[in-house]
Amino acid sequence: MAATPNGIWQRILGIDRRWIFVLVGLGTVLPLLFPVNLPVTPSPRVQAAYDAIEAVPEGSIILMSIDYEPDIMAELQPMSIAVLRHCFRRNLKPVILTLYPAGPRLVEQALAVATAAEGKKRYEDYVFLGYKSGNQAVILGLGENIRGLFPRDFYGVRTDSIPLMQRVNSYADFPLLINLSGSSIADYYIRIAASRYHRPMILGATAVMATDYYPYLSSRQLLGLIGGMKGAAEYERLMGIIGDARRGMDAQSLVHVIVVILVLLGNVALFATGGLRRRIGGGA
Amino acid sequence: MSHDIGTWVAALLTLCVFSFLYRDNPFYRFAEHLFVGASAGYLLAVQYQNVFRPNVIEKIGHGELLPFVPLVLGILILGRAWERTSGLARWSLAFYVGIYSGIAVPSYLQAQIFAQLADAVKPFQPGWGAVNSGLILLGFLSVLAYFFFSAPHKGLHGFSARTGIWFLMVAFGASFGYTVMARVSLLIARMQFLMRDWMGILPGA
Amino acid sequence: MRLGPIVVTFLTGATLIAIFFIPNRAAQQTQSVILEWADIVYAFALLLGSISLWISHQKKLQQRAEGWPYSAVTLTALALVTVLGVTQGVGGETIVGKIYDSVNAPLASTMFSLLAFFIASAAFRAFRARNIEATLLLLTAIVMMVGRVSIGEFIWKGFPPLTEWLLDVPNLAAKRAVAIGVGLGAISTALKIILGIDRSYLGRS
Amino acid sequence: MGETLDARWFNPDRLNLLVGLFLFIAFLAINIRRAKVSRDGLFIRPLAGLKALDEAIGRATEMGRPVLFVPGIGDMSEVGTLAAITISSRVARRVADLGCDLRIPCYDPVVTALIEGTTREAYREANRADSFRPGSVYYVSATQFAYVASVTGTMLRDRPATNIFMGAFYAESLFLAETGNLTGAIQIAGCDQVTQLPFFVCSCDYTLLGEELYAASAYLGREPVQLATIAAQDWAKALAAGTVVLAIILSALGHPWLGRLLQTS
Repeated sequence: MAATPNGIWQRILGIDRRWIFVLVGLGTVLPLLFPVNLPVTPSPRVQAAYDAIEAVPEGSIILMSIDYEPDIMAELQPMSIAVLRHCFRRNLKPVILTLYPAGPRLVEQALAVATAAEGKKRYEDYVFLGYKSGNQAVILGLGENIRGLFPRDFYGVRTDSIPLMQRVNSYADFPLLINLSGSSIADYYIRIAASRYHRPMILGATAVMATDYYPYLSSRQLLGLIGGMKGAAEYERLMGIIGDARRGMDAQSLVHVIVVILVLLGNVALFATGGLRRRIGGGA
Repeated sequence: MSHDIGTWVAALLTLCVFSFLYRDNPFYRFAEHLFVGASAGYLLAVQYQNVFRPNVIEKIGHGELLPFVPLVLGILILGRAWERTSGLARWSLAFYVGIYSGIAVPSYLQAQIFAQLADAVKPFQPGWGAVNSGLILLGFLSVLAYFFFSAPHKGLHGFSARTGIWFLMVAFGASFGYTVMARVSLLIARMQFLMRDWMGILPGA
Repeated sequence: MRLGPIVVTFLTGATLIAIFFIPNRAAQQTQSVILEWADIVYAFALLLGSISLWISHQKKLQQRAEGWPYSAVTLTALALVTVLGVTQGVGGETIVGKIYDSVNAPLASTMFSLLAFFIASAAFRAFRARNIEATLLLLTAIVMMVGRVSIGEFIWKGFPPLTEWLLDVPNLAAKRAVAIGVGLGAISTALKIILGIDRSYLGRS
Repeated sequence: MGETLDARWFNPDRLNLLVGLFLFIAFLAINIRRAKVSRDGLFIRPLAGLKALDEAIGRATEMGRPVLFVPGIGDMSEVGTLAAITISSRVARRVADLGCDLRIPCYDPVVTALIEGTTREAYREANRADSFRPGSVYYVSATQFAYVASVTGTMLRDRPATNIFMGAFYAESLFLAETGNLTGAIQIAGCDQVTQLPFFVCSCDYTLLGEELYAASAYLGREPVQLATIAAQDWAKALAAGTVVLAIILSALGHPWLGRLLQTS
């Protein structure tokens, strides 16, 4: 069946996957070295998240849970920075916590960037409560007694003695909850804070998780949703800033194009070799 | 080039892992074994610092008796280390399984069933929106039909189950496409680390 | 002999279900205490797991089994991180914190970023338009990949809204049905365990 | 919200959930009764992946290579993990009967302890207690990618002929399935995370979708009572579908009360 013109298509079908790896690698490195800065347009969900923060009265204290570890910080850290800067710009006062033991370092890094950019001070403009173990138990506890759950903040100061903290002690005291999450912790917040306590909530998630949370958007359990590095880039765009997310978007586009071309090439090759009828290839 | 030891270690380990793309090799194997040991140790230390010390040692130190209950349950679980005492662990495991099964029932009922149903029964949108609402309803019913196990996929049921598969496939394709984005983002960040923090050939911080 | 643990599972499970419906403060506090206990039991299970990890690698080392030097790497890392973490803490400024930043964190994020390569090779190999289902999967994935990035907009203004539609309509319909099915499956699995219908987690008898 | 509600012993806003729960328990009871009474048992549609499971274990035995069972990276709070434990015990039983080698690397230490117990028990039931190897069920690390690194290492070096992935999987799904695909193993997956299913579908020979994972854990037992739970779920699904259609019709006619009954807090 493999006549001469088929030879080349056969070879494409049987290509060593390491050549694909080389293509993907180049597709990532080259645009970082030689950026062209393709435009970024905000999606309605990211816009909704942005608008939800815009709608909170100035000076309000909001709750922010930053729950991820370094392995996925690529997607969420630029988002944390952008959202924190937005809160600061609007003079909102975030009370921040994390449910991951490795979280505090990332929160501190994000705070360092955001406070430097917007000129804000600890205890006056934000409180960082630190890490607390017990995921679901903590999320339940936040509805009861926050100062009891976190007797001291991350820097060892008694929360009872922080003026900002004296004004809040449970979900009911916050007009907005922001969760930046790389795991099912987001589900617990939706189940408990958004559903049980009816708190307005915004979720920042990895791009993969994001599709899972669309139903919660239409049921208004979530007000807005920022998904992955792209979502972060859109948020940066809305804020009018350039961060790591927007810097990565060219590489993102190129690799996507490479993958699409590979898929098309695979199908053309399959068609040309008559493989569609013979059912070759594939892991199935 | 960076002058920070931590950055160098991180960069070299990054390269060890990337070498896996070529094939399994001693560098990858080294990184793998290092990772298993370091992460298992880290988790153990974190549990000690954040759970065991504050909730058991300190509380018992303050004269509380209640923490003896989980302490005993915990020690029983260690029974699994020896064949003869292995059965003792069953008590703690039974307790643990009971807790999470108990939490699961109402949580799933509320967030995954009632909340979704409450949303599914929203009235159709006006105008063109009604077409979308109708499609969502059709997709919802047909996918439910696919997961209906008590009848064979024949006749009308078979037809709707097949429609259900189509909807599922579109959802899978969407997830796949969306995931490409996430993974590429992570790769971009790794490259940003190598090229900026380690080699210093990219601008920006 | 198995009856005891089954009763324990039933009681803890039923208690936690009941607590869900009881807003009373005492009930909610009981739940917090029980969850704290579960955390402590988990910490012991982690200790048990780490001991068995230690023993298995020690055995390889002693028997000079294939790849024993790698086992030495795991053992060293495990011992070092555990001891330092327990004695000196795991915060950012500690030695374990530094090890985490330059070993665990880069290894995890690089492993994760390898997925960018795998997803490309999997797409090339498995996305073949063999039948309607596979074609739907493939087309949706392509639209998503192109439509979610800047270049998609560049090619055709309609791409971003099309991806939104795919996510909002067929994807939502399928995911909602799956969520309800999974929710029911989860509830029934958990109930089977609480009610003692499924005892396999204790070893069937 | 907290303070005012503290003294109450029942949350009336959750009455609908309680009714739903009792309704489901009633469905369970009725179907268990039906299953016990009926002579041929209840009809439950066969799952292709499960038939393949037996064959795949058989193939590993013929080739003299191990079977790798990966129970996912969920902890006990995820019900997919409970299903994985049940399935692992059935797989262990089959493996014990055929006498091939089994590896179960675990992510969660509690899950490790549970699976170790059920596997040991499965060997005992098969009267092969002596061929159970204590190290065959082992804890790796409760860190996602340390676990993945180790499991892929096992795939590449021990070359299992059959890889079974059952439980709650996240990003590691593609990593595991692609590596397994590279080693040429037969792969069967079952996962309740919709986002990960496409990767298993692309790289595995058979995939149990969503709740099929739970159904599988009941199905493998082949006990009438277990199958009855699947039937009860189907009743609940039919009820859900009926409610949705009825509520939409009712609200179109100006009676939105049925939809409101589903609101919870």
